[in-house]
Amino acid sequence: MSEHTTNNIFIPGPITAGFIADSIQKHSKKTTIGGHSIFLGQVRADTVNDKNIVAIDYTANEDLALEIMRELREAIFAKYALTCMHVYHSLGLVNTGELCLFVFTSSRHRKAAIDGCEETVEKIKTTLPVWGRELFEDDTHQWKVNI
Amino acid sequence: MSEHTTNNIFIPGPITAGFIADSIQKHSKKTTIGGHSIFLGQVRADTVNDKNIVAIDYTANEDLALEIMRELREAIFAKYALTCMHVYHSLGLVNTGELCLFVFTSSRHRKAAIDGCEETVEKIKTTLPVWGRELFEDDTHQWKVNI
Amino acid sequence: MKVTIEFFGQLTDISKTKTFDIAAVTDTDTAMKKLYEKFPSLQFIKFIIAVNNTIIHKNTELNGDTLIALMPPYSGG
Amino acid sequence: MKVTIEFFGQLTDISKTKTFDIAAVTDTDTAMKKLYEKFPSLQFIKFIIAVNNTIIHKNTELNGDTLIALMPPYSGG
Repeated sequence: MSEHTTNNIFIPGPITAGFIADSIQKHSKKTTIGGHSIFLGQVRADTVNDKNIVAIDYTANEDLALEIMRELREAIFAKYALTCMHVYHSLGLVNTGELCLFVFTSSRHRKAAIDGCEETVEKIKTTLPVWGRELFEDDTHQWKVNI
Repeated sequence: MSEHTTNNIFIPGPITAGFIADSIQKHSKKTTIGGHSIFLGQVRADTVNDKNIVAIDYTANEDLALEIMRELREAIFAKYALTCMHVYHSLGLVNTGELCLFVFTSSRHRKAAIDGCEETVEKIKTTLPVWGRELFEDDTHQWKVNI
Repeated sequence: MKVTIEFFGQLTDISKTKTFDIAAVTDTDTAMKKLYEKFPSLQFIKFIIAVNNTIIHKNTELNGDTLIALMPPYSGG
Repeated sequence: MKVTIEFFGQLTDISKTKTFDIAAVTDTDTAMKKLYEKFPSLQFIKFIIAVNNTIIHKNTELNGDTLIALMPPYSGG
């Protein structure tokens, strides 16, 4: 069993700035940390065929996603000298301008945190079974495609 | 004159989690943004010859630093498709566990924000005339060296 | 033995349901054959299959109660 | 014409002062010669020079009031 336990990464609705501030504040006791890298995903108000996206409704295969996230965490800790890593992804409705993804890595020297954060974000986009249903103002929808 | 005006990047004392949360929150109206990348520098409690660092006292050649930051900002905006970029660096005392550097980039697609943030952090470390005086618990000091 | 199909993402636009129970079958190919009969439009959408939370890449034997997840390309973040 | 030297970082451990005015000189080499006479230990520390907020790499003429900044390797962040 690994020392890096997997918590539930999913939280209902948007990730708030206050939640992020609390996460940052919790690291002030960890005085071996020299650098933090944070990625935040925000829902864009894209326009498709003259219709504006107003929100994304996220669903996931939660059990499988948590299992894949556990493996991803192990791989990232094995590759980068991280002090800690936190990942949160929204489920349900997230309006445009709100945050849906929060990846937070910390390390003694900045490079591990920066590189570990970037790789984690890329892997989340491609390997986590999560889907975004993009809702338009007229109640129609399309399914988000990651590029 | 550029559209990207230079504000004073220097703030007295540590950068607080609340300040970071406010900065993030201000971007919720900018609905063309899809990703934010944030780097935070935190003061480590390093041990040197059995003495612990308890704080860093930062000073800068402020006028020159702001001029160099203005040029750096122009170069980063020319190279990466950023929506916005914010940089804050502490001056004066920052205790171990507190934050001394906050670099915040945002873009439509994540790659510009991530790469622009990383390059800005590297350039800040090497080109900004700022110095850290590392204070030990016995009131002696040494000058920080960036690696 | 119960076999439950779970639909994700745009597949739910076709299935109009989140889960669907099918009669006992002994392998995934047979399960998919039954599903295509029930939901012919599924054949037009790319997806991968997980059996009891393990992604499979070829026909797989089923034993006991089984959850078969059908997952189109991911779009998290 | 006033020439003011501004010390930064560990150079202040040697100068014991943040700024130091020197008598009018016409170029940076002459200014540095005067400074090394006053603060001999400066020669043991690596630093670069900025004249009125422009970093210089060779001897530079001075005209009018001048601020000469002596800057050891940076250690921000």
